[in-house]
Amino acid sequence: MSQRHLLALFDNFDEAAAAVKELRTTSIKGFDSNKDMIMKSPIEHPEIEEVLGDKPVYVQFFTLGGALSGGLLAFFLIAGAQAVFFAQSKGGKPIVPFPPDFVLTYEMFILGGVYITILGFLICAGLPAKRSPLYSAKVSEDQIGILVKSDEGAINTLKAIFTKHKALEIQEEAGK
Amino acid sequence: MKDIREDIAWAKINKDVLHSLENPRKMFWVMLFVAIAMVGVGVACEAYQYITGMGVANMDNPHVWGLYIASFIFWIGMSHSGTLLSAILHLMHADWRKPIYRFAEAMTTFSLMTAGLFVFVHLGRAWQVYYAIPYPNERGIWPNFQSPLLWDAMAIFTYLSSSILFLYVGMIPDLAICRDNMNPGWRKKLYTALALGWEGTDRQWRNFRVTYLTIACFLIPLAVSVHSIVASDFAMSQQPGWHITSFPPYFVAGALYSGCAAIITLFIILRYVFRFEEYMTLPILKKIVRLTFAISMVWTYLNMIEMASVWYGHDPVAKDTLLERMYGPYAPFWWSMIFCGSIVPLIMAFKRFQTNIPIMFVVSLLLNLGMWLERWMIVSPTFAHGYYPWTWDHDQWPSFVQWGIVFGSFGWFTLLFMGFCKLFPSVSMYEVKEMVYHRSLATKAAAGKLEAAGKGAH
Amino acid sequence: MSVTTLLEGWSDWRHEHPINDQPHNPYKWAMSIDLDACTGCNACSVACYAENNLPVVGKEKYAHGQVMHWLRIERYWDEDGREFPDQGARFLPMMCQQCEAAPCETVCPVGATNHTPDGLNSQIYNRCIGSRYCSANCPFKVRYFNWYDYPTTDNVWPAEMNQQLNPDVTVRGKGVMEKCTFCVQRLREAESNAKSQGRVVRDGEVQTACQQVCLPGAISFGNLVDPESKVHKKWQAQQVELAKDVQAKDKEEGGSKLRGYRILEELRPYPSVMYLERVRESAI
Amino acid sequence: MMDSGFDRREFLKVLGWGGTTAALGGCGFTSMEDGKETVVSYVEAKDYMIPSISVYFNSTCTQCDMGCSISGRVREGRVLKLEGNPESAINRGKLCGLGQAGVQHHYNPDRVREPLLRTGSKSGETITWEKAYALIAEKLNGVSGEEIAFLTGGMSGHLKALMGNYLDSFGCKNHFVYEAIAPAVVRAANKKSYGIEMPRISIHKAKVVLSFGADFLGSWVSPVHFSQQYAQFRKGVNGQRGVLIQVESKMTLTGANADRWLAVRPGTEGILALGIINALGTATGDIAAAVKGYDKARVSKDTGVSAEQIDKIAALLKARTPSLVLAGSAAEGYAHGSQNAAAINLLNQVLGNVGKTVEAAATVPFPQMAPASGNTAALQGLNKGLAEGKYKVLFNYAANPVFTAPAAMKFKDNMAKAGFKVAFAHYLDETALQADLVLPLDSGLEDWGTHVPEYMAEGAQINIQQPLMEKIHANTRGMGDILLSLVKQRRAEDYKKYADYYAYLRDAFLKNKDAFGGKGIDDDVFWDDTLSKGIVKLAGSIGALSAKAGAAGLTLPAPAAIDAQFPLQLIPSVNHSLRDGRNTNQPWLQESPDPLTTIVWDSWVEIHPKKAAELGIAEGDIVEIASKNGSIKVQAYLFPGIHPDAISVPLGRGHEAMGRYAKGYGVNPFQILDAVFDKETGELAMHETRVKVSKTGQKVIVVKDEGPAGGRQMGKKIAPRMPTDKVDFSKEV
Repeated sequence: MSQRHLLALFDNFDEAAAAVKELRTTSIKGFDSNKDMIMKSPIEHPEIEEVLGDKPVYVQFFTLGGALSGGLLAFFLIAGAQAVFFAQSKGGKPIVPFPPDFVLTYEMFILGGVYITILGFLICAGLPAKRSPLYSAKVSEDQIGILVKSDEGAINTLKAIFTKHKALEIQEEAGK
Repeated sequence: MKDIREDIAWAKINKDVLHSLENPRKMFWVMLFVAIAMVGVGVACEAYQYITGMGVANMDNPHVWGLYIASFIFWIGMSHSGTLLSAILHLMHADWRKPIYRFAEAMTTFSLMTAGLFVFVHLGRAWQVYYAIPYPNERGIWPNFQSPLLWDAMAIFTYLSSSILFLYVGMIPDLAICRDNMNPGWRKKLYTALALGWEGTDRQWRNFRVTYLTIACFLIPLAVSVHSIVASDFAMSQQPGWHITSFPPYFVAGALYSGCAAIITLFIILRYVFRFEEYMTLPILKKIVRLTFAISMVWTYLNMIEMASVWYGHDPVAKDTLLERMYGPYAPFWWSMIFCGSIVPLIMAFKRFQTNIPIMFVVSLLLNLGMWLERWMIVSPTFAHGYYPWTWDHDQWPSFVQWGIVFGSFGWFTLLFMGFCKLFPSVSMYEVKEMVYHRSLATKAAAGKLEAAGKGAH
Repeated sequence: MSVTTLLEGWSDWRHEHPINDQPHNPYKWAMSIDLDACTGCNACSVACYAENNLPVVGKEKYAHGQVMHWLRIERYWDEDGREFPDQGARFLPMMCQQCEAAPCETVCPVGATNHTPDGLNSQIYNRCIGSRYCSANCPFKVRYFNWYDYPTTDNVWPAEMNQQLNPDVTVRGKGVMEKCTFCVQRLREAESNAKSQGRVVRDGEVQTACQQVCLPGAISFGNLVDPESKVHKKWQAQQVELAKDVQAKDKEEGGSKLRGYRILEELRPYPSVMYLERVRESAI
Repeated sequence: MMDSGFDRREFLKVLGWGGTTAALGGCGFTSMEDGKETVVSYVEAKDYMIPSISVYFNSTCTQCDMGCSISGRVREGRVLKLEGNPESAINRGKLCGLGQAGVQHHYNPDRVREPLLRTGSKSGETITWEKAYALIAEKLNGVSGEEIAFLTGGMSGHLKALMGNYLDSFGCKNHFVYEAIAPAVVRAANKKSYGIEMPRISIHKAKVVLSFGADFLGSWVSPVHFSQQYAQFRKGVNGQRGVLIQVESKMTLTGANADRWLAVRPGTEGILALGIINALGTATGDIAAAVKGYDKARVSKDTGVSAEQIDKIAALLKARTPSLVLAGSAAEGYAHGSQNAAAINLLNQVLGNVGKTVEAAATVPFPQMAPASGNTAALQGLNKGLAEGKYKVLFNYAANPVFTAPAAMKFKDNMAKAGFKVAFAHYLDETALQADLVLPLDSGLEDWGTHVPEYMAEGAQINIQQPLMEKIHANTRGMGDILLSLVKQRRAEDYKKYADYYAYLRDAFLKNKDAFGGKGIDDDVFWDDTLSKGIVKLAGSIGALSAKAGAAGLTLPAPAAIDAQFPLQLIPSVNHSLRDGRNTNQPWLQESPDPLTTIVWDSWVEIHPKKAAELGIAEGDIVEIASKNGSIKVQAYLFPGIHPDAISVPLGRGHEAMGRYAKGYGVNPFQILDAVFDKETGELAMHETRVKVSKTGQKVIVVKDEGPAGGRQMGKKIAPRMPTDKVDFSKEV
């Protein structure tokens, strides 16, 4: 049974929140509020996202991995380079001196951390992303949009809920 | 003196900021031409020096470093303010940073790019610079990882790439806005590509928040390490006047100092050019000015610490070098550095001046002059008056080549910055929205209005 | 592989030089200069120009402090404000001190200057990128930078003059740092000759250009680890030890009656050049 | 005695251009002149020519007349560097900076390359040698011996002999041997006091050396030799370190190395000497009588040397014998120079040094080869003759009088009066520019010759000069070859058997093989051996030394009163490497700093800080120095080592010609000297010029090696110093 998308736009954030809450509480056949609902907003709303249920973030694990590998790589690369290739003997200093190598290790630690974090962000946030079927420039301006996907049957129920919560506009995916 | 309006329409925010991306006025092109001309001068001087040899810069044998290194430190230092505003203040949830951190970050990136140039300009054999890059090579020789210069290279590379990424990530939501509001054209294509299909979904925002915070956390120690490493170029050496433990903090303070001063300058310029009075409000200016004042006092203090430690250090040579700065051939510059760096900022202590735009503009320029002089006074006097009396030099005066290239570097920075302002929103729209939103919520709560009035209807 | 090699040779990679280090073997080139014999006649300096292809920079560049003399004669006066310097001047030949722990080495970003197994402070011209950090960190300021491309500069080596250039020594182009090498080209020749004959270089077998011309023979040069060498004997007699930053004799009550000292020893570069103090008659 | 640890094995490579090599000259063997990289085609390379292996040829340094033996390092047919030849008793393997720069004389880009006819066009037209010789013959045609004058620098060896023969062929007696700065007065005084002009002095045997302005470490007589004696003198015999006391008005290099340097009032050196004799109180007879008047009070008043200092010196001289007293240029440079020198020599005699540290020198048994040592009286003679227009033809070789003669003598104008002037020259120097015909000479490293040093160190020796490499310029000739051609013009018969000067030399040597210790050795072997040694050591005959010259006729004038108009005494100082300016165009010498002022590439005037303060002069001020006979403008340098009543300008710079490295650098103090002459010898009294100094208002930065710290050590232990009683030499090696 084919599915369709709906996008409702709200300029009143509290209403939007209320709408989301209702969608999550009322069970509608052919619509899973965990999978089928995406909220789009011009700014981040921690308080509204709560009602979407807790969705974990994994970026920090990338950060950890990146930083550690960066640091280790640095130390062994540098110490290795100093020891394995033409040894550059410096009077008064050992061939593999710790203080300088630690400085560089520290820098690479950060470098790795930052790079891999960005990578993690792109992966976790699914960027670069395909544009979703329904979108309104309003959500990048001052309105919250709620994008839902459901079976034909549930469409009207959803519409009802949106209109009840003073949706300014409801976009509908052209039927197939 | 009004602060940013809470009930300002978000659409207006978009409109105003996007307006700054529209086709520039004639003045812009004039400025741009001037900047390009300045770069031209620099390039010409560099070409001359590259072909003829470093001698034309009129450095001599004990006195092997000159304005290039000084300006290098200056630009590196300038870059620190961006991080200060975007990272440190972000962690502190100082929301007033939101309208101004974007161009501060841009400044960070571009001053780093300018500083990088001086590495090449300074080298006697710039065409061999890749010898200093650590990569497995057919020569079987690696750079000398013990050299503070190499730490520099590493630190600056890390800092530059990280702050570019930081700037970009922070800009993605705004790029999406640009994408949504641009009429078709190459710009729209550009923004579409850069926005990575951002739609402000909850998932995106959630990861975005964490990422942004993480990088901010990384950037702070990074920024500190960068300038303390630049300081160790000197502190790690053996020369009198350089071999001072207080150098790293001294350098960092100086860096933040000149950075903030530069922010004030650019703040005022942008405010005027793009008519951003709505967003770059006087209360914000006041806050930066106060911050700058505080830092200027820290710098002054560290300056005194340096003298004190040298004075009680019982190293006659170091003492000698210090006195030489105050009374030797460099005296005029040293004293004007003290004047610009420690006396001028006192003006900022007075409320009535803190928001007086013309005065603050002049002051900020003077501060930066002072900071540039500071770097010069760190580099040159030591050469003129080192350990070995026989080689003290009497007439090392930078030639037009050195001055020309320094001059050019300012043009280069302006060029990059102007380009940025016309291509990317120099005020972070989504964060200004957040700012007003949270403020409005706060006031509502304060007013005890329980009914969910939402935000001002329009 | 790098990691294994790293761990295997760990102790080698970690020892510091010259302290807690096995001494140079079989060579440690060092010098001893008797300032009481030195007359300041400058012959050594000219010989250095002849041997090492040093460019004559001319008046204008000299005025800018861009002279290239690897070996300079310094002239000091007494500083007690007498009307006449009636005990004469003090001359000091100053060249690269070939420090055992050279401040210049550690700071070079590309490792163009290193410590060699025979105890020299080597400068690799091809490797140098001209950051000039080494000169900045040299306490003696005996490093000289090629501010111009002297080989192609007018009247440095015009036609015919260029035929004098020593083929054993590189002619340096612009943008590289250079300095006294202890006439390394002569050392290497002697070392390899000796090696091919299965022996070590005999004392006096190799001379530096400055030593060779020094009229009063104030400069002696040789292998410090060879107990038979003149230099070794002189250092020993003067109780100057290579790897000390303060010599035991200097702690003696009223000072030792020995003349040997090293310049700026307290900075711990461990110079390889020992000077013998100038002496003046106390009876007159 | 010196450490000449030079690798012997190197000397197996030392060669002479053997008989075979003589052929090299013509056969187009060298492609040097057309600038090809390959100097020698290795297809037909000589066996000693191995690529990248240096060979050494022994020869003689011609940078000055001291006659140091050199050994030139030659690779791929190019001479690269000059070392000292250890076999020579004079320099024992050492070589001074001046000698080192010999290669820059050889390779100098400004050498004359073609014979130039300079009549008419100033630049001169290039002519062939045949034409040049023909021209000379033509000009000499019908000219009597009296009308020919030959001006040369110091000469010796076969060249001098050949020269003599040439002049004899005209019956010409006018050979003027001119040296601008030569110890001529001292020679004369020595002749009187010791019976010989140039005795052997042994600094290393003396415990005390009292030198009256003899710069024996810098430029006096044979500095390379004396420097080595000095080194031994400092080490001393059984740890008794020698003491050097230098008495002079301007600190010389030697003065800078003295244990005690005494700034004496200019010209009163003799008085001090007599004062010391008086203070010694050991003199007897007429000497005692002669010095009676010179009590400490008067002497210290006249000389400015304190009475107690005089006592100290006397005491030291008494306590430590033998000692050595030297009279140098500073003492001889006055109208009463001879008396000064005599008085000083007298001191030697009183101290009984004659025979101990002053000994008779060996002389070569061939009088015709003995050195003709130059002086300034000769120039005076020539100048008179020229002024009277006596000479139709003037030859000039190895002398540059237009540069070195005081303007007061008007030499340039007088020279113009000579009908035809021929200059044998390496460069177009001031004198060559005045000549009608300039004949280009081989460099000292391309030419053949023999030299007999004026100062004989040990035994007698003749130094061989041989080419170290092929000629650089095809059209230069050796002086010997030129003279030979000229002689042939007169006496074709006697000389036709000599193809060239080389042949002449070889023949001359082989003739006297026995005398040269080649008895019974095959000619070629002997010759090659001689050349490869570069030195011929002879038994020589030791002249007799007399030590009984009394104080008869020894009268010293009281110090001259200060002249109100020209209050200062001008001391033209002799720089150890530039000397009289014949080597100024060698860049190494221009750039090697003056040891005392560290100034390069320019002249300066040394003024005592006290005097400078009086005159309001600071370092770098351009001052005008005016004498009765002209003035020069030069930068001022405040110099503590000079008597406040004297100023000093170094000689050697201020060329108006002589090529890119000499022309236009500095000023030439010769020009403003007063033409005052020593009463007895007629030598130019170099120190007798009185001048006044005035500021011009211009200022420059003095180009010198010394930084603004000006030779202060700022409390660091850089060049410390110990008094002898604090040193224990016994522990030293």
